Amino acid sequence: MDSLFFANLTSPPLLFFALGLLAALVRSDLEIPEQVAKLLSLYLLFAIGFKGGVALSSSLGGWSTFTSLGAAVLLASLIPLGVFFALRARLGAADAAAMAATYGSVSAVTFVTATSFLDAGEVSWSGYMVAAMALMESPAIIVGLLLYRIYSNNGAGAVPFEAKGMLRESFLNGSVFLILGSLAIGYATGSRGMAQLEPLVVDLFIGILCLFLLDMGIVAMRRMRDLSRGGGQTLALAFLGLLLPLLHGAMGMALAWMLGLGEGDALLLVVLAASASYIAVPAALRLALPEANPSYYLGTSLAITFPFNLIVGIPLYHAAVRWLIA
Amino acid sequence: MDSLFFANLTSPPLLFFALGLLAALVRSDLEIPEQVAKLLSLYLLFAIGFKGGVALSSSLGGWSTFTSLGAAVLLASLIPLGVFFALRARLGAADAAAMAATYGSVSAVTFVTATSFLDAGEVSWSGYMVAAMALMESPAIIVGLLLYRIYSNNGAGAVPFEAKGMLRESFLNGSVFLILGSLAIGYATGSRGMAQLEPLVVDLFIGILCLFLLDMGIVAMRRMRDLSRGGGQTLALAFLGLLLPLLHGAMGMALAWMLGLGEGDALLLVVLAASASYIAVPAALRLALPEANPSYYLGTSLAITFPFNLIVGIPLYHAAVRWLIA
Amino acid sequence: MDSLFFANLTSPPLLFFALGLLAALVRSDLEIPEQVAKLLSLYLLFAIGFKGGVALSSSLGGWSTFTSLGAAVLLASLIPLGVFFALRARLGAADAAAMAATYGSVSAVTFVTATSFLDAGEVSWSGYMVAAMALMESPAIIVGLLLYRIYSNNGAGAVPFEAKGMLRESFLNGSVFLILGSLAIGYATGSRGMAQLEPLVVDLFIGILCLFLLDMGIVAMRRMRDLSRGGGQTLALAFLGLLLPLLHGAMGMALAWMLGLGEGDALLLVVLAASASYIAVPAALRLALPEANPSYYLGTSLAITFPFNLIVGIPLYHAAVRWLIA
Amino acid sequence: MKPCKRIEVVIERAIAPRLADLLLEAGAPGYTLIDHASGRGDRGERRGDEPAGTSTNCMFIIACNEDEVVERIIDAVRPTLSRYGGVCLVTEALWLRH
Amino acid sequence: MKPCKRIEVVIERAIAPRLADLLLEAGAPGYTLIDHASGRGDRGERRGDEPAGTSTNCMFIIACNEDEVVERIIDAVRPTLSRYGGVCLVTEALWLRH
Amino acid sequence: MKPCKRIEVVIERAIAPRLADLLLEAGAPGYTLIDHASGRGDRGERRGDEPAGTSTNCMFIIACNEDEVVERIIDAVRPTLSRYGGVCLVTEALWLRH
Ligand SMILES: Nc1ncnc2c1ncn2[C@@H]1O[C@H](COP(=O)(O)O)[C@@H](O)[C@H]1O
Ligand SMILES: Nc1ncnc2c1ncn2[C@@H]1O[C@H](COP(=O)(O)O)[C@@H](O)[C@H]1O
Ligand SMILES: Nc1ncnc2c1ncn2[C@@H]1O[C@H](COP(=O)(O)O)[C@@H](O)[C@H]1O
Ligand code: NA
Ligand code: NA
Ligand code: NA
Repeated sequence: MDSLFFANLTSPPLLFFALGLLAALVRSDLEIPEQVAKLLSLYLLFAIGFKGGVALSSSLGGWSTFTSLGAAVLLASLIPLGVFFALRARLGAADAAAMAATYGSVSAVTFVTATSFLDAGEVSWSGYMVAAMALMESPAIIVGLLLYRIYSNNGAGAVPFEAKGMLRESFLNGSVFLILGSLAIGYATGSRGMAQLEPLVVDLFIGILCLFLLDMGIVAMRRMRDLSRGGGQTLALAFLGLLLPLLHGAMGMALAWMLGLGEGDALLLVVLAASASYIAVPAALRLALPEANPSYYLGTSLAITFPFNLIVGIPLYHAAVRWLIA
Repeated sequence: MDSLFFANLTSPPLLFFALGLLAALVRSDLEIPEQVAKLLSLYLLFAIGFKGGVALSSSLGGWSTFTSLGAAVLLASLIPLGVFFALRARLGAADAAAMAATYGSVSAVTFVTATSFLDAGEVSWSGYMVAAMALMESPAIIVGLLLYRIYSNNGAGAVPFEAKGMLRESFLNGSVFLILGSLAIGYATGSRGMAQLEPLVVDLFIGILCLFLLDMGIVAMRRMRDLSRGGGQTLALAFLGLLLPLLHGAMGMALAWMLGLGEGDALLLVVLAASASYIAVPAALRLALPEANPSYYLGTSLAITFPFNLIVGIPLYHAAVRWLIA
Repeated sequence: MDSLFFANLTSPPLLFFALGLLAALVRSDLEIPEQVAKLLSLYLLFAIGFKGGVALSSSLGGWSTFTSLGAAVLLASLIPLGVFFALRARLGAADAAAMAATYGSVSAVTFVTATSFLDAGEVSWSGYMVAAMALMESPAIIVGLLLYRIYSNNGAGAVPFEAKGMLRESFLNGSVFLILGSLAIGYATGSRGMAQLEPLVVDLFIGILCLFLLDMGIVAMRRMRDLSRGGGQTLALAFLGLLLPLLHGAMGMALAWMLGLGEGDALLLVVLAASASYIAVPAALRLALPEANPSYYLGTSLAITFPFNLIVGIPLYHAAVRWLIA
Repeated sequence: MKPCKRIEVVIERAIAPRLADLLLEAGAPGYTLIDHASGRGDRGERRGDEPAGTSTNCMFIIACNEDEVVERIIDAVRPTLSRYGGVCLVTEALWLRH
Repeated sequence: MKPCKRIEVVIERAIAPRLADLLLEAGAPGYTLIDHASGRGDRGERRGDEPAGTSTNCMFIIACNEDEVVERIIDAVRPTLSRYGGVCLVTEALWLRH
Repeated sequence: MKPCKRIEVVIERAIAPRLADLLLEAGAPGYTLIDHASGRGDRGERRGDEPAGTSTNCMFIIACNEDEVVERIIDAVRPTLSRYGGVCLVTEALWLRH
């Protein structure tokens, strides 16, 4: 691990995340109101989508774009299969399917933090990776719900198959829709649009990411507390929350190596594989799979995997990518 | 129609408005929380008012300022008379008065979108048009309420004449107050003030307009759905919502031509005439004229006239202004 | 008083504060929603803390830093003693202790307005004054609560001594925690961090301060109205709210003179001494000293002292500092 | 615990300041105001989604243990509801005295 | 004033649009929705603190004076609560007619 | 449907975490918290308009069907209200079991 590891540990976004963790740990009453948190999260999706679209508009079309996007969708469809069959025996079909959907999908904020990590280290990355992220949000939800439908013991009759609802929850989910829409608008307006929006979507980006991560630190630590009161199963969940990102990161790494991706894009693919959704997927699952226990899938993803990826994962994966490529 | 028409259709603000329309059309759960929408709208009023005041401070005083402001107030007082007498027989005094107030007043966001349309086309416009907009917000409310008082059949006793309340609703309405106040402060602090606030009120303006229009797209499409469930009267209202802006735009055009306004100012006067209020006036009418049905005046203004002006109206009026002036 | 007095009166932040006062005076329905106000206030604490930390990282270590911080803490511990013993006979132990805590602590927004006053006049000031402010937030709370515990007539048994709670309310209070945390992060990341956050924490600062002061103007005027309905005691409270800042300002001035502080730092120390908390301390007191009447300590601090310091105090103290130093 | 009436009024948010004044005039001992609600009633759906708050409701809750004051409150609320729409429910409750 | 039932349902906010549809189908004369609440119940604490709203509750209040419609509402609410969790309380109230 | 008490407490928002702890200690089966309210009572108007939330109220709703637990909740709420102000109402209700 090189100096970027320490640079990451002292980057403002990460330090504000740590400040949030600390605030909830010492039970400070520091609090970001829900609608403010929503505004910050809408901003991040809007900005990363738009920037990705603009980047795409100036670099689209090569074979590498195509293969990367394909690899991303493949990963997002395979990971849930593995997770489901590994966990079904212990957790039951509903919870296994929910974990599959959660870990097959991605965390936009982890991705965004990785891009700012790369920017800080002046490593270049491609705009189409944002499209890859957007494309990876939904497939795992569908795979997870289909697996549940097939393997739940209640028989087909008992589990109502709401295909329309399922597609709605997957693709029309607010976060997915905003990212895809902003991506399309960024693509359509290109550098002309960027000239108009740059002060908002580029200049303020890291600052607003800091404020958002401050909030997410508070929320993540509260979930850790809740989990830690959960008794026996907690340790197993925590272990899963550390194991799965490492496993999936390794899968992403292998794929990146096979595709010959550059340092930046490879890291981003690894981060996408390793990260788990705690915004779009849980929101969809509460509607489509209420049988699953949110403290399993949301708790693990938000309280364990998310902080792990931010603090340890990103620099670790980066070191591994460098070692593999060199 | 020249290339600006297509430039408008692919400008980020308009595309985000369309994204909002689409989100509500396909029933995505994308949502801007109310307080966030309020923040964005406060920002736009604050920024446009302040910028207008600064512009005014460096160019005030000419005859053209005076005549333009006079023309604006005249338009805002005459339009409601026409609307009222045209609609009274069909809608009754209360609803006709409400439509009169709504269409006599203006939409600050339509105005703001027109200024960014001009800026994109590098057409200059005068700061005092912001003052014109601010001055056009209130007169129609007063005219509408007076007309209702005179022509309602209940007799004078039945309709309590709350003059104090009426003036409060018209001039102390939050949006009107903020625009006038920011205008005054921009005027008082001039370029010195602008140097301090530029990063907020100028650099971020288009970006925040995009976010606000995304929200307004969602809201407008929901109102269209509600309207479309309304049965027979809907078609008539939709027709009105398209006809009135064209009529009033033509009146604005005639006046602009008589005053010899330049291309930019002429377009803005037309847009002010053609636009209808969906923030300040409905808020005032709910208090002062509860007898009127908001789904008529607010529905038509927000779901029909506002999108029409944004998407078709502005470039159309611009083409007409060019043709008239050339 | 020199031209800076008039420059202050026409600075955008002050004018927006006045606009807020006016809005509430004429009962406009202009309103900043609570969560938006919270966002603005979080932003100000985040930005001033971070900027202070960065400044500290490049100038720390001298004797003057040490003595200034010491002087700040001394002031924040002595002032509450004076206030308590002066008011105990008239107001009783609880209210006197609450006033002591309120006036011994500081108003971050008054401080921030003073820094922008200095910046506008191109007077330099030191980053460690932000640390001084952060350090002055809490001691007065502790002193006030201890005094109450000692001098309340109920006997020790009746007043539960929640030492843990007291420390929590003092140091883990959301605002104090955010300022101290941002200060530490600014200090840790220094100019590298500043390069990333500058567009948010520096460029937008004055603009967002304007919006926040607009809201505080509304809130302050509402409290003045409430106070003015309060009957006989009001005049005495208003008088206190004007007297205390002058007295404490003079104490700060004496200390600044003894320490030989420069013009900028001297003014800031005076402002810190003269200002009273209306965010952190009242929030802490509601929990720790519910026996005290908030309309005394919060009303006086928010409705009298805060506007007085902003409008008259800052330029007055500045004139006095200049006179003393010259 | 004292028996009392719990009066609950849902009304447009813009009317809230007026209703608060009416309640005070009627002698209500206090009220609680929840200032953001949406809903549906005779006048269609009110989504509470506009920045101007034009389609936002709010809810007043008033505990009152004097029958005469309850009457006065009802008399003040009734014409307001007729003019602006809204709903008023009255429930029997016990008021914890402390 | 007409006697009626006051039905109050606390449920996850994500379910609100579905419940609103169910209420309309059941013939509810209207409802009021308070769309931000937190809480605690059988499924642990719901803090209402996530930007996605995954742990946020909401509260419906329905006044209904037709017993048959009340039955239908209850029948619509029951399976929703079984599937998604939540709480439903029914109180006797008087509805002010205006 | 099971008879129960519906307990409703309006209190300053800053006190909410403490009251939540007290409710759990008293054995409440759950609660719902609406965390932004304004109001007026013995201690004057609380406008809920300050960024620090110093003048903001909140409202707890607790459904409880065990009389003994109801007693304990009341006993926990009473001194809190005496110290910090606020209001507590108790209503008879039916709890829909699902
Ligand atoms: N039956 C009802 N139960 C609960 N709330 C209602 C009911 N009817 C109307 N409301 C509320 O009162 C508001 C105004 O009602 P209305 O004047 O009937 O349109 C609606 O938007 C709802 O929030
Ligand atoms: N006894 C109760 N009293 C009031 N609200 C409750 C109660 N139990 C549950 N709730 C509310 O209903 C939500 C879902 O409850 P549950 O499905 O039991 O976890 C909780 O988050 C609370 O907001
Ligand atoms: N009679 C009442 N009805 C409803 N809410 C009340 C009543 N009295 C007080 N409240 C609420 O309780 C809060 C504190 O009351 P108090 O401690 O009496 O000032 C007030 O701000 C109101 O929100
Ligand atoms: Na993943
Ligand atoms: Na118009
Ligand atoms: Na002080």
